[in-house]
Amino acid sequence: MTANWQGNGGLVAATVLGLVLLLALPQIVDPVMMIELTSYVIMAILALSLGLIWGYGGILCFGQSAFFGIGAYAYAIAVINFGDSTIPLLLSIIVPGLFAALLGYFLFYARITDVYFGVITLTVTLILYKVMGATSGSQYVIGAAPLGGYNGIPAVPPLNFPGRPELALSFDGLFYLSGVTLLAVYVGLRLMLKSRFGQVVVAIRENERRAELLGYDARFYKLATFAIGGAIAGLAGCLFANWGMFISPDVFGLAQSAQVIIWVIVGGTGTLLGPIVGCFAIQWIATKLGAQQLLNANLVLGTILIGFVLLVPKGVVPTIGDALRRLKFCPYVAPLVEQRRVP
Amino acid sequence: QEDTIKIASLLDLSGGLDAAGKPMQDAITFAVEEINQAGGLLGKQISLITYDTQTDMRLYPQYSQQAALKDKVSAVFGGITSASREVMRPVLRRLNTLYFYNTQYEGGVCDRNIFCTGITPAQKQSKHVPYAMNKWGKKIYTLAADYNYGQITAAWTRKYCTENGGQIVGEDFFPLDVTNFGSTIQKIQEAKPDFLYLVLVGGAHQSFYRQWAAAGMNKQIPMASTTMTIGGEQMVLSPEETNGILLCFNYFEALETPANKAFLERFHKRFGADYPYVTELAMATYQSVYLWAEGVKRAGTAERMPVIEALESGISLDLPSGKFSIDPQTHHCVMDINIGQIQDRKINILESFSQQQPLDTSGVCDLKKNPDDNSMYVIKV
Amino acid sequence: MIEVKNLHSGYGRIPILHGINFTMKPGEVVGILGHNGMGKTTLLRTLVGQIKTTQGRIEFDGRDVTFASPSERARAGIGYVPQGRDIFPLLSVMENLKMGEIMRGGESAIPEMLGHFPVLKDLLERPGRGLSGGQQQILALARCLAGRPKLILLDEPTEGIQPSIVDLIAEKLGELKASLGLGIILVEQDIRFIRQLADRVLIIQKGAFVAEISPDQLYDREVVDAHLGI
Amino acid sequence: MTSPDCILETRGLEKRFGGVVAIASVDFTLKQRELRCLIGPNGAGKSTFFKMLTAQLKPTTGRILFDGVDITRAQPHHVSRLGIGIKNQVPDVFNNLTVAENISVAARSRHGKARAGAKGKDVMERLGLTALTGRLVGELAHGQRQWVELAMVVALEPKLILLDEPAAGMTADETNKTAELILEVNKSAAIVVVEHDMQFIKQIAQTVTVFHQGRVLIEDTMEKVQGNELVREVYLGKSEDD
Amino acid sequence: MDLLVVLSFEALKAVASLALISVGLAIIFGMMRVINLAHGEFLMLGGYAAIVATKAGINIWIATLLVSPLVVGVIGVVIERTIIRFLYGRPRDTMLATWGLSLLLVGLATTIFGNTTEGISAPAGSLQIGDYRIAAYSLIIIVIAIAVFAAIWAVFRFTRYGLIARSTMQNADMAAALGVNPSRVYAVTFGVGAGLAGLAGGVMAPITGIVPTIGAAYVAKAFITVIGGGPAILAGTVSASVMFGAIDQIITYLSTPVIGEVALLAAAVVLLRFMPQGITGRFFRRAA
Ligand SMILES: Nc1ncnc2c1ncn2[C@@H]1O[C@H](COP(=O)(O)OP(=O)(O)OP(=O)(O)O)[C@@H](O)[C@H]1O
Ligand SMILES: Nc1ncnc2c1ncn2[C@@H]1O[C@H](COP(=O)(O)OP(=O)(O)OP(=O)(O)O)[C@@H](O)[C@H]1O
Ligand SMILES: [Mg+2]
Ligand SMILES: [Mg+2]
Repeated sequence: MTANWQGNGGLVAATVLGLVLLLALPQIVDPVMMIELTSYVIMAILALSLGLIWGYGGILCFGQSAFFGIGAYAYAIAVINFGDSTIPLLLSIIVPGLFAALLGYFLFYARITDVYFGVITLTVTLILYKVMGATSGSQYVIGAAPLGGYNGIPAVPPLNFPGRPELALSFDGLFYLSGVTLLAVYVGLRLMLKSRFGQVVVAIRENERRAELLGYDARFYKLATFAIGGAIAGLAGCLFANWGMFISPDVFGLAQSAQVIIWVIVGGTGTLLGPIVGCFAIQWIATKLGAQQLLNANLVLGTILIGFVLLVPKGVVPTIGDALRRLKFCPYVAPLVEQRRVP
Repeated sequence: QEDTIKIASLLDLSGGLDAAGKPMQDAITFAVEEINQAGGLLGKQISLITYDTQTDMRLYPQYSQQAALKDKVSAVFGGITSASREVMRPVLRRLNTLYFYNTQYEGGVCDRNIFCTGITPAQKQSKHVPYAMNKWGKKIYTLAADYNYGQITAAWTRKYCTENGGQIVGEDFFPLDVTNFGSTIQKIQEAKPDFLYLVLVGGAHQSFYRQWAAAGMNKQIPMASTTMTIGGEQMVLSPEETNGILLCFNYFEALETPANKAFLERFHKRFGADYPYVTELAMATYQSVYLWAEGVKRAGTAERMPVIEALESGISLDLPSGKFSIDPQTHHCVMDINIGQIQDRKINILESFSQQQPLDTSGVCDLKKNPDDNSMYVIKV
Repeated sequence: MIEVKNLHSGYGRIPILHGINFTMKPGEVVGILGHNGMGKTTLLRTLVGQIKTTQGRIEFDGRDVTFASPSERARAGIGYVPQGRDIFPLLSVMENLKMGEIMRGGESAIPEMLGHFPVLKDLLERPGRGLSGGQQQILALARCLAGRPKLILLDEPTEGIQPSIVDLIAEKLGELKASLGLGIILVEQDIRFIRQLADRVLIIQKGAFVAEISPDQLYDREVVDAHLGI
Repeated sequence: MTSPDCILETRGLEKRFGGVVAIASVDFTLKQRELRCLIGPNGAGKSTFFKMLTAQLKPTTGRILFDGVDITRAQPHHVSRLGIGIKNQVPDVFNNLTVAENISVAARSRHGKARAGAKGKDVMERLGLTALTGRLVGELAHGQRQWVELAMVVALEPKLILLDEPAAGMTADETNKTAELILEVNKSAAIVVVEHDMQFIKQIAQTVTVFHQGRVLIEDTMEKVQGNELVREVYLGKSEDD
Repeated sequence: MDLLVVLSFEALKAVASLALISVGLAIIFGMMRVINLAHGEFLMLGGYAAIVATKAGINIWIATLLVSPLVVGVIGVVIERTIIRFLYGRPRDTMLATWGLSLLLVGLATTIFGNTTEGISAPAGSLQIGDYRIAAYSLIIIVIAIAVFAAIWAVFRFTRYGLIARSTMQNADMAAALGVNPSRVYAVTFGVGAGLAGLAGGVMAPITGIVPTIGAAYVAKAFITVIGGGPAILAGTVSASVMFGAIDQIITYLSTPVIGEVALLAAAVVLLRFMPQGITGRFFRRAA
């Protein structure tokens, strides 16, 4: 039964597994791969945020990268001005969270749903892209930070120990920080989804009017989900700015927005593990393809995606989950793989 | 202990910038092959590791790290836009890997770990703008790509225009993906300039030339461009659309020097007689490999610091584009400048200026005095 | 006219029908009665081809249609009025009716249908989704009949319809059966309605027919309890 | 003006869809714990009326008072929290949740975790859904989905329950069961039932309101209504005599 | 005065272009509900078809108006038969598949044509209006857009195929139960949508030039236009094009293309915020 196997056993096991991976990976993987892995981990946090609001909240957001980008820009601009990274880190969560809340208020309370919502979020993202891209003139400066237009902001200072700007985060440190963040977000979201709040969110996705007729203010629940998702995406953006040490309007681009969606679908909507898995898989493939000259990278990736939809329509995680459950051969592994909440 | 010397190229071979990137890749491949055929460097062969950065911002730092940490190359060549350079530069500096940036750009980079072989505004526009004004008149309308390069180039244009008693009657900036220039063409007609000064970049902006010609304006108002031919555009557009455009570069295929003639012969033997055009960026890339190789030879090693010091000792080579030397103070290059004009897909050279200094950058940057400088100066025009 | 032998079907891996057998003569009306969830809708959807037959055989008009597509069956003369009506929501009532006869050549049956069901006359330009539940039900029936099928499958056609129109429908169907030899498979909960129309009644339980009774027995408490009571 | 034992009152309620007048001025009052049957021809406006009461549709003009509160412009969740529960004409459930989850979502809207659990179990037992607890509602037969929706409404414990054709598609004895359920729930809540099944109406009817062309045609006891010529003509038809 | 004429003309051209690049999507997404992220690539293919045909010596008008839609229409049918038909009613999966398709087509085009911008020069010379010169081709675009929309409207409104197509898109199972073969209707309709995208790509090619990646510039705008238009897809697409195209051109003229585009996008947001079902959604009421 659904309620059971989402039980705590699976969650504890997943946490332990995550921690083990986090500690073990740097020992077995070479430094370049570590840097690459770090970027996957960061993007997985972004994927999780969309996994929440789309997979569970049913909110079709085509602009998740907007919050990601706002988080990154907020961090970059603030840290260049402040030096110390503590407040910038908080801002990178709060600013996109607030932005999501405002946008959500503007839209949910006007009862905008479905593709209409999707296209507005996409449009907002494109506006940010255009606007940020048009700030290359020298007059566009916030405090000490020039916005840089299409070129973006280079040389973004890394996170540091609170109050000690000279104790900056190393590459390894960033990996651990990102890993812990990913794990914390994952566990936090699983707990949230088990609560009454989570149940209602899913119910609203299934049938908004019925949920309202049962006394739940769908607008509020959606707004809250959206804001949480926005804040998480912003945090990922901050980590990303740390990882690449730069930030440019590309984060708001169409390609970036679409990628997040692709990760979530490939992994499996309606799960939390799915977005993480999808994100790792696709990014790994894309990097590998970029390093070879034989075939056009787009050609191969496109073929893979199409083949994937036709052969693994539910997404990776639900497919594996179903297979494990059907085989019934390892009752301890199966609960690790979440069941998808959408048929 | 290694039996080859490794270098890496990080260029956009796919995605929006690959029209510029592919000829550069051909050029670096060719340079490496030539050196290897001539016996290599310090008795070793050079091996070239190629990364396709796919016009994707995220791949520049990633591949830079990979080249530095995993491949342990002795130098990285590449990056096309200023944006990509500014992403690669801090990474390579931190990982102690020498970096060659080979695109014409807005000037101002000041970092001992990088050498910039591209032409900068003080070298180019100081000649280009007055030349065009003499030819056509004093009223200029500038159309520029909307990013650092375009903005700063437009600012330099303004400077040289006013210094020569001219007037900017209009200035528009276009993001790289703009393809519709209809309104702009009306605006230009309203402003009635003597000529257009174009800093348009990339494939999308090519449509300007088509729309301009379709409106019949190519017969009315002449054009000068800083970027035309960089991706071989003149081979794609029709002659009517490009005839008469005034250019200014370090290199044109039409250069009459023996070095260039020999180069073109070898190059076409390797890549076929119908190879469209050796672009400015390709030539800068090709020449940068020779500069680096010379540095390695003089240093007797491919290690970073000795090579930098050798290059700073004032290397000067006779290359296809003429005499080409490194300016130790700025790590930019001193080179010949040529004015050319397109006629039926060929470029005729109209005038040459020898050995221009990178005056813009040297105004802000002195690596001899401040070897630890690590900035990208925005030069006050 | 239709002959069903040992029919099995279901949803995915869940089997619902377990060996349905029956035959019908032209002009016959067979009522099907059963509890909620016993497989009545599933049976009709299998007969029209919306659900794949997993085992068994369906013959219609002497032709094997077990694996024919829904559209082939429709063109062979099987009409269907689904539970939930399935009106095309954005097409007007008129267009919905036209769709009913789109695959049939010859003269339009729409005027005749409007004669049978005059309520529709005032609604012709209305989009399908602007009709009330009962209006949609009538439209669904008229649309089906406009195709002049030989056999129609009706899934609870009186659900949500006002009593006077229920009578009207029974009357019209009776006429069509008599005049054209229209065969009807009627899934219905309204016993009065079944009795008015059906020649015989099949009782379905857990995906199989368990008994056949005559319409008159429907008011016999004992018989009904024996088969339907739990 | 509203008397204390009046739970629902509408004044001059009207609803137009473009040119179509679905409800043309309805004044309707309902007493606390009253059981009212609402009948009328197809398209008379019954469902539209229900939808306005639950804020699924906004009235064109007129007012709705529930328990002394004006809910004419309220939001659906607000109306629900005030105590109106509805079963719509077309099954309106959470298709991708299990039966248990559907009912739990309803119960938890009103109660804490523990009470909601108990309440949900109780309702499922009462409505005979226990065997289906783990099934996805989207995969149930039409009638079963009706029961789930009914269960949700009951679990909500509203003060006023609106049932739009609750017996549609149910077998005779299930219809009886529904009637019993209605009578039982009526002990603690007012109920309005829309149905076309006269057998069923007769079983439960106290007062019957007849809608016709968006207006109240007559409001009286079942016998009187059945005897009314106009009602027979527009609604019941001639054969309604057993 | 001349300027005003010239400017309104530019605005009309912008409206017509927007409508043209959106019309294929209006059918594939608006009617069929297939979220086709490869729409831009269909346009791109249309552009290449026109360019290749022209360079092969075919008359430019035949190339843009006939070859482009036919080639892309056929490609569309093939894609529908091999990929899309398995995915109806699964919007997420369609999104993934068409995104993959978009990458695949970009990759394919890059492999075949390389990544340099290709183009053909606009036929038909220029027009003089007072002091101003404009491309006569702009006028032709306007005419083509009007013709295309009129033709589609007539087909869907008055023909048997139109009725069948509309009903199938609304409820394929029911249409099948009435004797329609939905899979053929889907294939044909998808082909028509793709063909129209191809036509637009061909017509726009002389103006914009074509690169394999040009689709990205179109796809978002097309979606915004179609969705902004709302449920009555043709009327909607036209009215949204008028609104967005005019705003874009006017603001661009007054300021810069960036601000023009931002104004277009902002207008879309505001529009959808206050007409949550798009422009034509106003005239339809939600289902009872
Ligand atoms: N899509 C589906 N997936 C899985 N099971 C289903 C699906 N639809 C129906 N079922 C199951 O099939 C069985 C038969 O359903 P069916 O709809 O045929 O019943 P029915 O006799 O028509 O009932 P009703 O009188 O309520 O309409 C039920 O147990 C139902 O739960
Ligand atoms: N969305 C809508 N758009 C236009 N007209 C509508 C809409 N919804 C309902 N109507 C019309 O309003 C009238 C009342 O409809 P309503 O659904 O309330 O009837 P009803 O009494 O519930 O009928 P039934 O017994 O058939 O369910 C009908 O004439 C119907 O056609
Ligand atoms: Mg049924
Ligand atoms: Mg109703």
